[in-house]
Order: sequence, then structure tokens, then C-alpha cells
Amino acid sequence: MFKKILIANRGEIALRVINTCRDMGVQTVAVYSDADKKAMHVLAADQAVYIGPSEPSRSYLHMDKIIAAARETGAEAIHPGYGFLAENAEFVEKCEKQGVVFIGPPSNVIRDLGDKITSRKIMLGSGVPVTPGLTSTEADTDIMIKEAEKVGYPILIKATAGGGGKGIRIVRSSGEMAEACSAASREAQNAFGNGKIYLEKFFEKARHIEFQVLADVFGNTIHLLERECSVQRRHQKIIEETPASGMTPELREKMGQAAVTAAKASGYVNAGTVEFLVDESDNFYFLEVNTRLQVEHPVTEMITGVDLVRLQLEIASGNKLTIDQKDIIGRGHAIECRIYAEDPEKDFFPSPGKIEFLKEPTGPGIRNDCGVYSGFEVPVDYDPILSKLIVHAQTRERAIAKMIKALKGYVILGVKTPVAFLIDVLTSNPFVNGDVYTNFIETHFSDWQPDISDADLARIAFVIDGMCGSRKVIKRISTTDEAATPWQTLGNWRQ
Amino acid sequence: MFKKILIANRGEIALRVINTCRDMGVQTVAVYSDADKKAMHVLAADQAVYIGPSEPSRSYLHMDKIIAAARETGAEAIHPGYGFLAENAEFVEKCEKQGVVFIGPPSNVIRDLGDKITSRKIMLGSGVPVTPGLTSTEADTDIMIKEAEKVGYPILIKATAGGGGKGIRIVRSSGEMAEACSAASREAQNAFGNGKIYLEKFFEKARHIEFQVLADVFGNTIHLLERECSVQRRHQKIIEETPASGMTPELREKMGQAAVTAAKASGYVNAGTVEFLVDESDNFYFLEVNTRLQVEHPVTEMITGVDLVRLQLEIASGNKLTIDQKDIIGRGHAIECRIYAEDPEKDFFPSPGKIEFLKEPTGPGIRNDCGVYSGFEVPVDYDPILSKLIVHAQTRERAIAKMIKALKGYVILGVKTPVAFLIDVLTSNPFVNGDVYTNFIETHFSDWQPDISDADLARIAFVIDGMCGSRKVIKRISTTDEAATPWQTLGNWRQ
Amino acid sequence: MEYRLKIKEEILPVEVETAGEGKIKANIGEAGFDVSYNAISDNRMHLVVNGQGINVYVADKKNGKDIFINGKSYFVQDADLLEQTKTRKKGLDADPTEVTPPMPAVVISVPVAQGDTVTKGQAVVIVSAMKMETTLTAPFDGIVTKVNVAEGDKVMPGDILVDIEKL
Amino acid sequence: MEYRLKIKEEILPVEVETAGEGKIKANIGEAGFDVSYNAISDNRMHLVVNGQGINVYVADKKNGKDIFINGKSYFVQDADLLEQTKTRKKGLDADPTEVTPPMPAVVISVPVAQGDTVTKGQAVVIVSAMKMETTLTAPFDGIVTKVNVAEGDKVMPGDILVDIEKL
Repeated sequence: MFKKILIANRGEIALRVINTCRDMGVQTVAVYSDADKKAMHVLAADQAVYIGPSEPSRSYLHMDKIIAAARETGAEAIHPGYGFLAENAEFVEKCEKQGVVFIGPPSNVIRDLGDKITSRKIMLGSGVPVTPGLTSTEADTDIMIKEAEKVGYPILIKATAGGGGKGIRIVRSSGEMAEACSAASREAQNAFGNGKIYLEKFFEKARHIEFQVLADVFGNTIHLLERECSVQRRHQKIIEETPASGMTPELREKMGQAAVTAAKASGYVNAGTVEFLVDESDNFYFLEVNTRLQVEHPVTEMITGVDLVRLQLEIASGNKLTIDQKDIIGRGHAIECRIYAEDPEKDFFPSPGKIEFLKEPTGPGIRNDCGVYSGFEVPVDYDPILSKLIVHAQTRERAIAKMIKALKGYVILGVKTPVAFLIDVLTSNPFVNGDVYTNFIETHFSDWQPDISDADLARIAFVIDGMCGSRKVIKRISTTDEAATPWQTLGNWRQ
Repeated sequence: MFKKILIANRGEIALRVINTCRDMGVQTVAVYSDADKKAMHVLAADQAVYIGPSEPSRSYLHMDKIIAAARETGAEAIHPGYGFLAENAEFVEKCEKQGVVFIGPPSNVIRDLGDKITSRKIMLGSGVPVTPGLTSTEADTDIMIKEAEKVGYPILIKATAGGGGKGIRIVRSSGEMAEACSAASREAQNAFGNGKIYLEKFFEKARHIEFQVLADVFGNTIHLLERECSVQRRHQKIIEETPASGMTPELREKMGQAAVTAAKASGYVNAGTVEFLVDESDNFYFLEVNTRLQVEHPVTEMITGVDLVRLQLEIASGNKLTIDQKDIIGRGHAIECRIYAEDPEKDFFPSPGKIEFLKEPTGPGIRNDCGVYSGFEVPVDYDPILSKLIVHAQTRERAIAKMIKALKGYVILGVKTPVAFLIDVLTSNPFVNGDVYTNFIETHFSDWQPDISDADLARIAFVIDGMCGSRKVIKRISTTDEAATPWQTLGNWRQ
Repeated sequence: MEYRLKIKEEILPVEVETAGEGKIKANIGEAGFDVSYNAISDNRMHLVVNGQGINVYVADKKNGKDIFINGKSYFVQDADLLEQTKTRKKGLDADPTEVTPPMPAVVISVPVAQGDTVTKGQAVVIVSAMKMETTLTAPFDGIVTKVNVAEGDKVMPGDILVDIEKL
Repeated sequence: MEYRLKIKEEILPVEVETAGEGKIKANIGEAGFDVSYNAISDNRMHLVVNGQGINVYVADKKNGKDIFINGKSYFVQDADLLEQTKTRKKGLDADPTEVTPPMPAVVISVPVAQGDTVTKGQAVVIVSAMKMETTLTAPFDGIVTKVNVAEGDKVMPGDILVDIEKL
């Protein structure tokens, strides 16, 4: 096992990796940019190396700086987290050349699967069903329009690189194609440094169901059951759970097999996720393989009792998987809610700023993978994820109740969060009934406004807080000026 | 199911019960004394009823006030937690008479099992092996001495009522008998309102292993595996775990059967714990039944995935157990450390006072059942337990590592705690090897002193904190004067 | 004491009288509230309102307080205090006439130059916050008289990114 | 700057010089420390000491600070400041001659009365804290001149529970 690893990431996922390293006695090196001098991953690691300005391209995406930091500190391996360089084959090659172990699949596997075109071809070749659409990338809008007409609208423009909901646009008619293509391409270029796009069929009503896979260097490949990730806003998951509602043992068996086949066909090593769309008739289509630890991996850990980061390190250090498929048994039900700095009342618009106060929910069956703290200034430069709240209970019904309870005790002041929104989603009939599809939020919550049933109490609390107010004083460390609330100064804008 | 229950307790266990009630949608009523006006259970409950002065006899032990509070608030049932009235048959009778459900066994079962003499007779009658000793209570020191000589020294003086390490004395020779009897009796009188004592054989080197049992009103009785609770100071458990080290499937089967037999023989209903001593040849002896939720119940919950408080409420409301013995499967390993306000450098002497700062450890597999918060004044009037830190991991080795990590991040300033002591115990070879017996702490840690390897860093931090010091100011709510550190003003005393 | 407190667009009068130590009576419209309160920490209060315990978390913000109750956050403002500072802000609130970002952001591109004629709704600056792009558009037909930012600049709400002279 | 800092009974000199913003150099005996620091909250600091990150938590106490590092708490005192207040406390520290509880406690019983002759070590007051009983004993042979407490009283360290005149 490694003695020391570098974590080429920030926020909650850097913390998550550090956490397991501490359990394993592995030393940790954090890297940080100007915006992150007081970030939580810097506080938590054994060492921290400054790698440059806040702009991702000059710090967290700067491959040479990161590899140099690993070499200087004697870190034997790099854990990329998700996002940033996690699925960057060039980075993995650089690591390979410099003798630093990359904790993830080999560069060629990342390249093949990261290119959605190649991955679709691999899957087609090994008998895994894929979504109808292009099998080549395309820059010419006219050709895109022609292809879209073959597949039939609506279609989805997707970046061939990356993930995380970036570089995606739904197109419902040829007139929208040009702008959608250029927006998706630009977003992809910014997010992944690669603006190539293609198209595939868009399913209006489908479930997003993915399988966690693990493969060691000896060819042992297993899956760790499914995750249901249909509830998404702006094409980005916001609630994930396992088991999936409506999943039958037969379908699980079939999809799990397909996931393992997909992993084997691509020569997969380490932890990965095979994503599928499942239509209303339980037909499933390969979407992509995420060649990294997934944001929503904790729900799998909660029901299987497995520590996926530990297994990532074990596999990367050349150890054999000590569990096989029959050891993977789900117990109970787990749900994750992503807590972003964003405003659900305003189309989930980002809400950076200072966390004035944070109180994390705690209790049996509650886990909060959190990357911020009271007083931390959430930078404008990075993804808006603050934390992930995960609950585990014996049944789905109880898990929902526990999640609602936990959310009601999750106090985050200073930035906007979707906490109240999530409570309403979890309370809604369609969610409770398991009627979740990728269009869930547009269908049921597009005009969501918070219920203000406790507004009277809030007014009373305002008065009482004023009466107790002398307890609050300016503190020396609160030197940062409070940012104005965005919506007070709302200019003329559109997304 | 009940719509509303009253919790006749305080501290972490009241919070624990409230937590499950929130999951279940059951309303909660707290009760509190003068010392607890700002206690965490008061903050957490839906309603709170003031029941009197700080002295337990005038508040938390005052049966009529508590039952009146339940009736006034419309609470249909009372959860007693542990300690206070949890094993008081008279209280249960009063509840029964007043039409308030007591969440626990019927009064006659509590009376039979709470009287250790009667319970020993019941077990002898049903074939469960018991420790050698008296089968009647005794107030006469001379008779005690005679009986002790029959059994052979060392013997244990025990209160026939109660538990929690109160009213217990080891006696190694007849000369110590008189003082031990009167001290044990007085302590028992204060703690349980009953000063009766008896004696039984004291095993110098034995394991304390207990089985969780559950029984519904329909006669379904199951056990939920064992807990190893050998690591004790002042006859009170401080580290508990499950599975027990050295437990074989055969012994587990035999002891589990004995536990179920013990429960059935006594007509047991609800959650209870059958305690055994296990000697070095794996002979086991019935010690007692704790007719309540046990402090250390969380380790059982962690490995079985069961919520014991939920099941207590289900059983008390007349529902049938929906799980049977074959559903009880342990997964992984769980350890609990009790965090008391006490000074491990000074014979675990109590350390009441204000919690100046509290930071609870968090992370996957970490649970902290906590009853205090930053700024809370820990009263002198009640048990010193502040919280229970519980970890769950795939193996014992990993659970130990996780617990050490969690303890290293468990910041409690203002009162003394055993955190540093616990880290040393968990790191020690005998603990790591599972060589745990009830004399573990006397044997290995009687002269424990904290290692001060970071003293240089502490000195440097002192200087730097002074340099940053202007950030700290007197706040309005910190009106309570800080208590002097006990050991600065140490008078002439002996325990 | 009477307060006029604003949440979202609604201003309601709140009548408050003290009723012993740590106790008040409040009236909002027809509803009456018997409240006792305890300050638990700088940001936390425990209220008992008509017998029910409620935990409230508070943070001071510019011109108001963020108040968290039971999973929901309310931005509460004192309407009387607000009116004193109203004139200064009125123009901005009523009808946006300036190109300013809705939140702290980074400029991605400026597709117009000084001297350009723009039409209402035309993209003039593209900014990004937390990886999400926002296109700021011309609020009316006009001529770009000055571009105040360049690619990579960090900008704040209130910053005028592009000056446009109305046609 | 030189400090003399006490932990338990050990007083060590600590030499400190600033080395740029948020940085100091310190020497304790032979050991040298390059330290950079960040105040994270009122009670938390993050230090980097010779390249290693360390989280430190601090609370002010009477005459010192409680400092938590890596699972261990240190009570650190400034020895120079202590010496200034030493005379007042000296008598008590050196040789206990008073019957006072070691921690806040409740009186359980007082087995002596005014006028009683007591011998050194004899139980004079029994107090209880957090359910644990402590017997306070006579510090020398003497006569009880006054009993200052009764059963049920709350008592604090420093309170003289029983006056005893030395024989």
C-alpha cells in the first residue's frame, strides 16, 4: 500500500478521499489555489502544496504543477477525485511517464471510454445495447441537423468528453441546433478543454440507472448493484438512491451483467460506473462509463458496507480484489441529496459567497460528506457542490423520512441552497411513489416556490434576535466583506 | 403507533429517542429540571415540561410529576431511557394505573429481574447458569462475611436494584466488608432509592459479554447477537464492541439460546439485555438482565441494521415483531467509546463545567450520540456521560483505526474527557489482540498519564493564539462564570 | 412596539410586547403568539411558541437577517429601516438599465466593442459563475460607449460591465 | 520575544520571531520550528509546522488556555503571568489546610458537628458530583469550630465547608 498520496482535487471529494486515507494510515497531500488557501481540504490533509491562481487551468487543471507537487512531497500516487483531471487521459499518461501511480483506470481505457464515440463502438461490439445516435463527432451544424432527423427529435447534443451535466443541450427542432451546438461546445471546451460534440436520441421519459463496477489488474470484475439517478436539474443529478424503485431482481441481474461486460470489454481497471437509460418498458441503453469515483458513490457504500475509496487504493497499489460478486449484498435503502450553493427559486442559479453559519445534521444512519465550514468563502471559480447528505434506513419509506428530518436540521446560512426544495421533492407524491424519470423536475417542480408557512415565526424570530442582538460582535477573522445578495442587484440577464 | 410520547430522561439518551421519534413522525415531550433549562433534549423535543429542581429526586425521579406531564401534554406513552426511572417497577405500575403506556417490560417483570435475587432464582430454575453467590439480600455485615467465606474471596458486593456500576464494591478480605457494604448500600440508596445489597463471586479475569434481546407481547423472542463490554473503569463500561473478540459461532449460539431462554423464563417484553460473565474456559454465567435500552445499544444497531428504539415503540404499541431470528445477521464490526466528563489522570474523577468548545467527529461509519453542545454547562447533578462515539467498519482492525481517527478529531474543551486515554487503550497491544477482561484497565492502565509528545506544538499554538487573540470577545450569552479547574484548588479528599 | 417586517414582497406589521424575562407576546394580523426564548449561541435561538419548541438559526445580512426554521430560510427585513435607504436603490430595483452580473462571476467573453450598435436583448457580456455561463444582454437599443471589462476579470453585482447609450 | 510556558509542571522557554505575514519561527530548546498559521474560527487555527499541517483548537481558561492537538488536550500557562498572581494562591497549592471540594459538588452528608474533635484523615463532609461520592477529610487533628454547609447545598472548589481549628 502507498505511504503517501496526493489528492488532485478540492471540496467534499478531497475530504472524502482524505478520510479513507486516515483510516488506512496513508499520508495525504492536498493541492490548492489562491481561492482555496483556507479551504477544508487544505486544513484536513497532512501536507498542502500551493499550485497557483484560482482559475482552474492555472491550478487544479495544471497537470505539470500537480505532478511536480506529488514528486516534491514524495507522494507515490494521485487520486483525482471527480471532475478536473479525473478523466483526462493525457494527465494519466503524464503520471505514467513520471512514475506516479494514477488511482484510476489506465490512460488508454480513459481515452476510449472518455470519447463517447469510441465507447459506444466498444459497447456495440460486445453486445451491450446503446442509445441510438451518432457514432462519430460532428462540428457541422447542417450534418447534425440531418442526423437528428434520422434519429428523430428530441435529440441531445453531448460533449464527447467529460460529464457532470456540462456541454449538454436538448434540441427539439432544427432551428435550435446552431445555438445549442455552439453553447454545448463552448461549455465543453471550458469544462474539459475539449469542445467536440455529437448527438444521440433523447428519451423524454426514462430512468437514469447506473451500476458501480470494480475491476482489479488481474481481470476480476464485479458490480456493486445499481444507483437510481433520475432526479436531475440542468442535466445534473441532485437526488440519487439505491436500490432503484421498480428494479426487479431479473433486470438487476441483466443490467449488472451488462455493466460487467462493458467494463471487461473496455479493459477496465479500478472503480467505474456504467450508466444506462431505462425506458418505460424496462429496455436499457448504455449511456457512458464514468471512469472515476462517482459523486453519488456513498449510497452504494451505505447498502453494501464497502469503502470504495479504500478499494480504489487497493486496486491501484496492485492488490487483488478480496471480495467477489456473491459478497455484494445490498442492505436497506440509501438516498443522497446534493447540497449545491444555488438558488432553486431562480432556475438553480449559482450562489457563491460566505457560509455565515453551518450546522450539519447528525444521527444514526446520517452521513454528510461536506467540504465547507462556517466562515468559509465559497469561491466563484469552481463547481457549486458544498456537500452531499446521505441517509441509510431499512426501507425506502424510512430513508425518505430520515432524509427529510436531516434536511430540516441542515442549517446553511449565507448562500442559497436547495434544502427547502429537496424537502418538497422528497415529500411529493411522485417521488414517494418512485415515479422518477429524468424529466422529473421539469415536470413537477419547474415553477417551484418555497412554502412560507413559517414566515410569521421568522418575523417573530427577527424581533427576538434583535432583542438578544448584543451577543453578536464583529470578529477579527470575519474580515471578508459580505457579498451583496445577487437578487437584490439583479441586472438584465438570461441564461 | 403513538402520536406523542414523553421521554423521562435527559442527555444523549433522550436525544437518541427523540431522533427515532422524528423518523417515525411521533411527537416528543421532554421534561427538564432547573439545571437543564438549556439542555439539548429540551431544545430537540417538540414540547418541554418543567418538572422541578435539579436534585433528581425532585425532578427526573419524581414519578407523579412525570406522569402528570405526560397526561397534560397528551403523551400516550413514556420512554424512560436508561437510569432514572427506567427500571423502577413502582413507576411502571403508576403508569399502568394512569393509562400511560410504559415503553419497556411490564412492572412485574422489572420487579422480578430488577431484584437480582429473584432473577438469579428464575435463571437457576430455567437452566441458565448463574454466578455463585447469595440468593437472598443481606444487611448484616457478619452474615455477609460468612457468605463471602463460603464463596471465596474476592467477592463483589452488589446492589440488588439498579445498575450502571453504582452500588458495587469488590471485597478481598473480611476487614473491608463493613465499609464496602455501607458505601455500596448508600450509593445504591442515592442512585436507585433502594439500598439493599447482596454478594456474588468476583471473577478476576472474565469477559463481560451480553446479548441484546427483543420480545413482543405475542411471545416472539429473539436475540440480536452479543456485545463485548469488558473494558470498564470503576465497574462502568467505557468501550463496547460487537462481535466479541474470541467469540465462536458455537458459543454465540449457546449464549444466544440462553439469553432467549432467560427472557422467556421471565416473561420478558420489549428490548432488554442479558448480561453474562465468560471465564477463560468459555464457561458463561448469568449476571443480570437490564430491563431497558442499554447505553451501548448502538453497536448492535450498527452491525444488524436495526433501529432498537423503533422496535421498542412498535412493541410497546402492541405490534408484532416483523423480524425473526434468521433476519438477524451481523455485518462488519462496531465499537463504542463512552465520552464522560471525567479526568482519566485522576482516577476518572467527574469533571462538570462548561463546554467551551465542541467539535464532533463526522465521516462515513462514524456516529456520535451526543447530548451536549458548545456553551452548555454540564451539571454536577447527573451522570457524567456527554456522548457516545460509535464507529462501524468491515473488520475489527479497521474499526479500531477508524475510532482512533475519530477520537483524534473529537474536540471537547472546558471539561476533562477520556479522549486521550481511549486513544491509548485502543492503540495498546492487549486491546488490539482482543485480550480484554473486566480487569483490563486496572491491569494495563492504572497509572495512565497522557503522552505529551505534542507539548511543543501546544506551546507554539499558545503563542500564536495570543497573536490572533483579538478575534475573541466576550459574548452576551457567555454569562456563566467559568468554574475553576478542580485540580487547581484540590483540597484534602479521598474517594 | 410595532415592527413592519418584509419577507419576499410581503410587509406585515408585527406587534410585540414583553411579558416577563425571556418572554414576549406578539400579534401578526389575527394571529397571537405567546413566545418564550433562549439564546443558545451567536446564531441559534430556541423559541417556545404557543407551547411548541422551535429552533431558529440567524445570520445577519446586509439590510436584513437570514432566518432558518425547519428546513426553510427566510430573508427578513425591517421595512421601516429599508425605506430610509430606499431612494438610493430605487432606480436599480425598478427597471434594470445597466449591464451587471447577477452574482459574483468571471468574464468569459465580451462579444461587443466600443462603438457597436446593439439591440435590446443582444448578448454583450458572457460571464461564468461556478461553471455556469450567463449571457448579459443589452437592456435597450443603443450604442456601446465603453467596455469596462475583459476576459478573465472577476466582476461583482453592481459593477457596470458595459456602458450603453440609449438610442 | 521569549515566553516561558508551562504544561503540567514543566516550564520551557519558547523563543519566537515573526517571519512575514502569518509566519513565525520558534525555538524550544534545540528544536526549531518554521510555522505558518491561519485563524479559521474563534477556537480553531490551522498551523503548518515544518511542512506538516496541524489543526489546533483553543479555549481560554482562567490563567491559561486549553489547547487540543490530535486527540490530546494541553493546559498551557504563561509562567511569567502566573508568577505575578502566585502569592495569592501559594498557600492553597502548597499544603491543603482547608476542607473544600475538588470540583463543583452537592453535599450528601456532614458527619461532624460544631465542637467535635476530629483526627487527621477523619471524614468531615461527603459530597457528590455526577453521582460519584467523595469524602472530604480533616487535614489535621483539630476541633470543628464551624460547619458552613448542610445536606443538599451546592458547593464549589474554594468554598470552606467546615472550619477546623488546629490542635
